[in-house]
Amino acid sequence: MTIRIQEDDFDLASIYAELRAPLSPPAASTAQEGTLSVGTLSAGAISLFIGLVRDINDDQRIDAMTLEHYPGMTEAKLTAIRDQAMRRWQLGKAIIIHRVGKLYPNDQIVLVGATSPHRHAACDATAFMMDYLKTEAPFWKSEQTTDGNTKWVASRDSDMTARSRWQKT
Amino acid sequence: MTIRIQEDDFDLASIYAELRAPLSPPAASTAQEGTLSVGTLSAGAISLFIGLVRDINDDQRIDAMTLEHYPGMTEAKLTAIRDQAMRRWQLGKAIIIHRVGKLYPNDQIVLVGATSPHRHAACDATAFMMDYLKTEAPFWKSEQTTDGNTKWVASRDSDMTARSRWQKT
Amino acid sequence: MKIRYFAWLREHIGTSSEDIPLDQTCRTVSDLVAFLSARSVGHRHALSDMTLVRVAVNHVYVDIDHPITAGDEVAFFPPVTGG
Amino acid sequence: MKIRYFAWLREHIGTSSEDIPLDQTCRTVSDLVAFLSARSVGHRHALSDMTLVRVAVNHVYVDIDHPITAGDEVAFFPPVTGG
Repeated sequence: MTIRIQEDDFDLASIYAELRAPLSPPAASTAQEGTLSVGTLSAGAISLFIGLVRDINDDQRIDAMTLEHYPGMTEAKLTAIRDQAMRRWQLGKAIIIHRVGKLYPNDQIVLVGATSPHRHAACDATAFMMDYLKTEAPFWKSEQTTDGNTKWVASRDSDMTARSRWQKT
Repeated sequence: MTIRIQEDDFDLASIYAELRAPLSPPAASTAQEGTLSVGTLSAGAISLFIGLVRDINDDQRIDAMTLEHYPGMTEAKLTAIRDQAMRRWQLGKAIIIHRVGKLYPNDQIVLVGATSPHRHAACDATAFMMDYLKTEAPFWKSEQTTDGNTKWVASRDSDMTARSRWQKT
Repeated sequence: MKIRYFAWLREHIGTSSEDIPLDQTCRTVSDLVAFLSARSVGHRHALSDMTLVRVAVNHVYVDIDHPITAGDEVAFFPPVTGG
Repeated sequence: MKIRYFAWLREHIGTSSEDIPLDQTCRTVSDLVAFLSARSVGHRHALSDMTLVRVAVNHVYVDIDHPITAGDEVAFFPPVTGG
């Protein structure tokens, strides 16, 4: 259950319990061969990022938002982003959960999490997955403002800039 | 309750509920004056880092570890680190919890969390607080290995290097 | 060929998906955009400025000169805004 | 003056804290280290290589040439290893 796209809310405590649970020995030995750390089953470091619906965007109060996505491509993209992170850092587990449908201020939208023996790997992988999700995963937000209008959220150049920092030179 | 040093375990779900709860209006208006975002009460972005006791360190299996600290200075240092993060990034809330006493593999040792309207601020502030905690907060670990020995954990140069990346030039 | 539209492109065109027989002259995404733009005012409006539109063929992002074949699923949508 | 020791310094010296009258010759941390090193073999051993030791005066990290006064709390400990 490493990629989830769902209308339902998610529960941080149960996701954290999944991430924190020690790797089973076969998974651990696949993770790092040839060192004694083959047996490292405890994560050491867990990084989590949660995105919530903000009550204000571009100086307008938001009543609700609707998240549309491209079924099929969304799963493929999120899986590819997670796989990239798993290859780039030494991770135990990595998870991406994204909600779709109608959401309200302070609702949870997205959760990204990673575990690793090393804290910087866990934190960097989490930021990496968020930056790629923001620029590549086919989700679109429309916002309903308190004055009764509905508008599609514009993409931000800052998200493209954020993604570019991960490109290796 | 933004800095806690405790022997007891902590509960991620209740800490997350605290971080996720919208700021009360006075706190929000103090946070950012002069813009409509004065009213932004919902966090938008929440970053969390949790450190667990690893079952292996320096290629040795760990049975247990004991965390000693310097009461008084620890609180002062953690408060200063959190204050630095609050000044440097636009954060809603920030929290540091660190356990002391005897801990076992997969036990929670430390939690650092930050909320912000912007995801990079939340993630960077979390990494910043961890890097400074690792190099400045007066905690010391002694590890009990499975062969019955107890030894003080050595500090790592990599932690000093990690901290130096936050120094502004 | 299956064509899919999302977000404001879907709203302008008035449908989220359409099955069309691939015209022989349509060899690239660019050809397909010209072909689809002739179908209705909504299509023409939605596809008038392709710098605002992203294209995926079979769930993979492609450029405007990417080749297409009859069995492809081609999707048009604005830059993504999830997360 | 209150002196505090942590981690392996505490173990070598055999106490976590001691109250000592400040010797008039002790004007800096460096003077204090010399003074304390004369108290026991454990003290001398613990304080023999100050590159391995961090010093805090009144909860603030200081260098070896930092001035000290009678009311100070001076702590000696290894580089920290929390988190």
